[in-house]
Amino acid sequence: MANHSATHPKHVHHHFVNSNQQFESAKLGMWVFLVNEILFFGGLFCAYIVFRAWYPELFTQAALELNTFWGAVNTVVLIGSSLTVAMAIRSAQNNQKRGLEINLLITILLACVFLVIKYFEYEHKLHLGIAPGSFWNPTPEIAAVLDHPKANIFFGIYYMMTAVHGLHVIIGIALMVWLYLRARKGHFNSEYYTPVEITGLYWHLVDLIWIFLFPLLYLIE
Amino acid sequence: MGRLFDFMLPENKSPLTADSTDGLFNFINEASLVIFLGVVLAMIYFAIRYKRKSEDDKTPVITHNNTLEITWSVIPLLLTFIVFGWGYSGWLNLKTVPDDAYEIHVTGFKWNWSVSYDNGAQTINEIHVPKGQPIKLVMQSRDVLHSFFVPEYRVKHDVLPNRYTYVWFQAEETGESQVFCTEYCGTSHSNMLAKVIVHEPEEFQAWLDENGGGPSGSPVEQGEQLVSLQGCQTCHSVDGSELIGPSFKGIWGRDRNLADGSSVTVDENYIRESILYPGEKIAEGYQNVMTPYEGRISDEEITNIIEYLKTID
Amino acid sequence: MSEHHGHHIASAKQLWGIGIALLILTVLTVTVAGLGLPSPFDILSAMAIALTKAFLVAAFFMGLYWDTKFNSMLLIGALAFFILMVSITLLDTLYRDDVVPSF
Amino acid sequence: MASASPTANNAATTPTKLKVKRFPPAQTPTNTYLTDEKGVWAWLTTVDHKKIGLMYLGAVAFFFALAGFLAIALRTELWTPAKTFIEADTYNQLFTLHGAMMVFFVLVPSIPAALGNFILPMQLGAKDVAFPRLNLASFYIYVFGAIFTFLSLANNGFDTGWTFYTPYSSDSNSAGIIWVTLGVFILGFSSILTGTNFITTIHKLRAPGISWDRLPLNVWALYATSIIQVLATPVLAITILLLAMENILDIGIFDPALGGDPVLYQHFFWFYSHPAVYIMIVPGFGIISEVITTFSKKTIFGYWAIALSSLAIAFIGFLVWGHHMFTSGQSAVATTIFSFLTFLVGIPTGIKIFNWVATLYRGSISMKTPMLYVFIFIFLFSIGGFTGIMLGALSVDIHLHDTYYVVAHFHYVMMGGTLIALLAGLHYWWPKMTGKMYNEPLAKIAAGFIFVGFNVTFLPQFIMGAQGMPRRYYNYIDQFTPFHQTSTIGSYILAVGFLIILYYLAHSLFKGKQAGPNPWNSRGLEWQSTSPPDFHNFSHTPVVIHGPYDYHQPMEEFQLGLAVEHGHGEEHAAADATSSEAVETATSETTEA
Repeated sequence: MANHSATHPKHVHHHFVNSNQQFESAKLGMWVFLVNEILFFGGLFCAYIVFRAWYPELFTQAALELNTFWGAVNTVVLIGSSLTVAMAIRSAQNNQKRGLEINLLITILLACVFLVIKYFEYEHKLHLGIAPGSFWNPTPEIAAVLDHPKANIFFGIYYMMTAVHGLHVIIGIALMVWLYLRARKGHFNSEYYTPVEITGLYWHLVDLIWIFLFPLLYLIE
Repeated sequence: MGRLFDFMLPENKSPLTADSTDGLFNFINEASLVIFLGVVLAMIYFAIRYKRKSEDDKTPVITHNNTLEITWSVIPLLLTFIVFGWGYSGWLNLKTVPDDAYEIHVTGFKWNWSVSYDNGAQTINEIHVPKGQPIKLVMQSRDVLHSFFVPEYRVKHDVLPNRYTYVWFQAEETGESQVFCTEYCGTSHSNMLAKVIVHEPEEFQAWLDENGGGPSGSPVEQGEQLVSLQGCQTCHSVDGSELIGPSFKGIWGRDRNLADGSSVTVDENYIRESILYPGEKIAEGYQNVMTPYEGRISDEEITNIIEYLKTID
Repeated sequence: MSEHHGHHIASAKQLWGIGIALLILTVLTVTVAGLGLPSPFDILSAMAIALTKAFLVAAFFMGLYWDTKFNSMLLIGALAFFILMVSITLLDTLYRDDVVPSF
Repeated sequence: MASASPTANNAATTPTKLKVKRFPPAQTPTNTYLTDEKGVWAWLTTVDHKKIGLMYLGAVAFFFALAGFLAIALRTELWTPAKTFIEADTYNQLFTLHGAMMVFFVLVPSIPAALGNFILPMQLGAKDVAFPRLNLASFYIYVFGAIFTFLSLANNGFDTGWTFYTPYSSDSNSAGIIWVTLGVFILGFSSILTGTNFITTIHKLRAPGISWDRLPLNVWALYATSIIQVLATPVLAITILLLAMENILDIGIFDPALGGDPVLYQHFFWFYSHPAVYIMIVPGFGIISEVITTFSKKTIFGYWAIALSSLAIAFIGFLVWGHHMFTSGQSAVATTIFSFLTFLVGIPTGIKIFNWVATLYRGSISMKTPMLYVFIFIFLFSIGGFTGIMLGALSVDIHLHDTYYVVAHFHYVMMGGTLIALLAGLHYWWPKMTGKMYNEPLAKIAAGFIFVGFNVTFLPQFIMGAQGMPRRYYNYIDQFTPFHQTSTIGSYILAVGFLIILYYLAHSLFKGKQAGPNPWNSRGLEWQSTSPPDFHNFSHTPVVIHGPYDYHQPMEEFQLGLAVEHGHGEEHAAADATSSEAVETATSETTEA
């Protein structure tokens, strides 16, 4: 009945037979979770597609209120953060503790930049009265350009999509900070870097979602 | 027709819309009964025939039988194709309104059916129709989803706030048929009932002519008719009994306590506001459930209703 | 499938290459959008570029290219069910006003 | 036949020789998961899948009792056509709560999270699920979801029906609706995490020799269920989130007054909620397959037909949601296609029933309580299935939609199906979970009460539904009185049945006879451990060389395990499913020896 013999490394939980089985299980589990994330955002994309098919002119009109430049900057920021996460995993695989820490820090920084830009975008829109739902109260100038009876719905969808995505970014930042703290304590090495790997997967998905959000929301002209 | 499962269905009063449904209903029941009895009897027979004799019983190794698998996949599949085709043709018939159908407008709102005819006649919770003629009901909701259901005609359709939906039927005998709301719509959902009243064609014409043009008479009389036609009495009694909203009896000129602790005198402006924007001043002890009448009622009509309310002591 | 400690380690060069490719594609999609292509092509080009970017991220950043096939199947399966959801919903929303179909 | 030293013939898949030996389970275990760690705190913080399963079972039983009590109150109110003892608003809240609790707190987690949690790792010969801590987290998420739902009761409650149709729900002034949507949102994550956990466990934690064609059908069923949970539940989550935003912020996607579309809400809702009925029923199919083979002492008839039909149901189940919307105003094209696809779900379901009945043929049938429930299941679920065909037929559904016919149909499927299967599984695995036997005669009497009570309750509902009685009615017209009263009497009989079960199960915990490791002489792997099982399920790493229903093979050959101790790094590759071939070779030599 002895369950932990000498060859059972410390990071391997008792119900796994070895490190590799644990790693593969964790990765598979994360992928299954990502399936669920895709369908979660899928609901929002579905609402987007249905309303866009109904009111194509509304989407063209409303997209003009979104700033393509800052949207593109944010895309670049997220792609950059994806790259640094991939580099972080690489560092862990190569036992480069310092590289892992630095890459995680840059990722956190880029994620924060993304949120700051998003904040200013929101701020600007709220200032113009382009607010979600019952706070919808566009200024006369905006109302003149955006004279579509269902403009509120476009921005309802816009706010839902970006806010839910933003929430994922915030969760991602929290996870990265946790990884960074563990990395500093030297928890990760080439034998064991499962948390870095699966958090990376999550982060790439957040990036993937934005890769689609950007053209769908900002690039309709 | 005297089929085995006819006892389950209500009387068929609109054969043009109901016959196909009833036929299919019986067919599915009969076919199901045969298969069901087969399965259950086989199961019981096996249980008795192959009862365990001892713990050491040996059983044969029968892993599968492709012929059997295919048989009991394909036969049900073919049966369901029949059912699909039959159901589809019946449903097509329900969707295809005959060209000569007489149109009546029906509006569902919490918790009444308001009916209006081409000559301006209006009724509440009563749909008068002539016998032997196809009738098309064009339906719409004023607030939430409702659903219009006449079991004896086998017709049903949801009633939506943002678009028109319709049903059609043709009653072949005079009399009354029950209408239900079948989409949950709040407190009095189960009281959102109406009747279809079928007349001889001449009788119907006479009724229509008599009621054309909407409310008439003195302001008080018109107000009374409006209160009735708008279904106000579903929630507001005129005899003082407690319903969903406060009673109309003896309210005029009295003080009323509001839910927010303040109080107000019941006068013209309060009544007007309560009709147009009922959520503004809620009477103490009641919920904010009334649908706003803004844009649905004219000033003159409000005035008439106020005149009528003054008379209820 | 799963050999011991056979995890693929991507080279830094590879990762930077993908990153730069993604950057270029982003610039490209903005440029193409600026061209103002006629109706179906604007959305098609934007989606084609987005899908390419998504493929690069999934295959190389997420390591599906080196990973077991099953994980790729999961991703494709998720997308398939999403497409299913959208297309069946559109069968309703796009055809509300149409006449009854007949065979 | 105590040990064997096979030689691997395929060096690529098997790095070393596998030594197996027989581990017959002890009659009376000395150290079990129940005695391993004690005290309330140890239970609440345990990551043991068995204890978590039992905690789920307790919670599910509690909510079932509560929602069942509400059902009795509702039936009592319907004794008379007008008010019997509660107000209309109360009635509306109660039926909503009954539906929401039964669906989200009872049926969805009942078999997978309670019985599945306990049994799945044992059937795989694993020590636990892949992510034990996540498993515990999902239990607490479930509890939090429930707490939120109850908080809604303190905030004016909610009366929308469990379907939360807009705009009724989004216009509702009651704060309760926001709490309950939050509750359901949270609950969804519990379901998703359980599904994620099970999929990973089934893929990665199978004992040596459990190839896909030796997977117990219960595991196949749970696998199909988990796939649906992962694919469908997130859509519920986003729908519920949008609904909450609609209610709080008026974002307008679903509310026609703001330009939105209420039918779109129904699409979103049923995209989850139709597959969700398969989340509820498919695990039941798994239990039926296990029980029917054990009590017929016979190989399952059509293993692959049953296994694959679960997956087929899971898949087709995603294509038919619109049959809840035939009268809603969805387009004619969609309606036609949905009706057609709906019938296709009926076929794999029918295949299962025929295969089960065929399994009985020339078996050695013992009518113990679990088997009795299987018979009841096949009887009731068939009725549920056939009435489902009725509701899939377009013209007939127009007449029957939203009437008591639908109510009766889904009670036949959900209660007559899922719940009866749960009872079958509970009685079947009770000796394994507790080590004790329950009172068999009393159990049969209770089953009789439940069978009779159930039919008396719900058969009249088919008739009054077809006659036109709409669902969710507080008042009804007089002609339906006899049906309603019969139904109410039936519900009391049903309640008595459940009280008897409660009594003898509680009694067995304290005074029950020791069950022994394998009271039913099953070949299932979970029965080759002690009752109750060891903390790690088995005292060894099980090695499987036969299918789970190979009753023609001697019992000894189902009790094999690795002869070496747990925990030797390289040798563990054997636990990967990939090396099963090697094990098979090994044991065929064993049997010849």
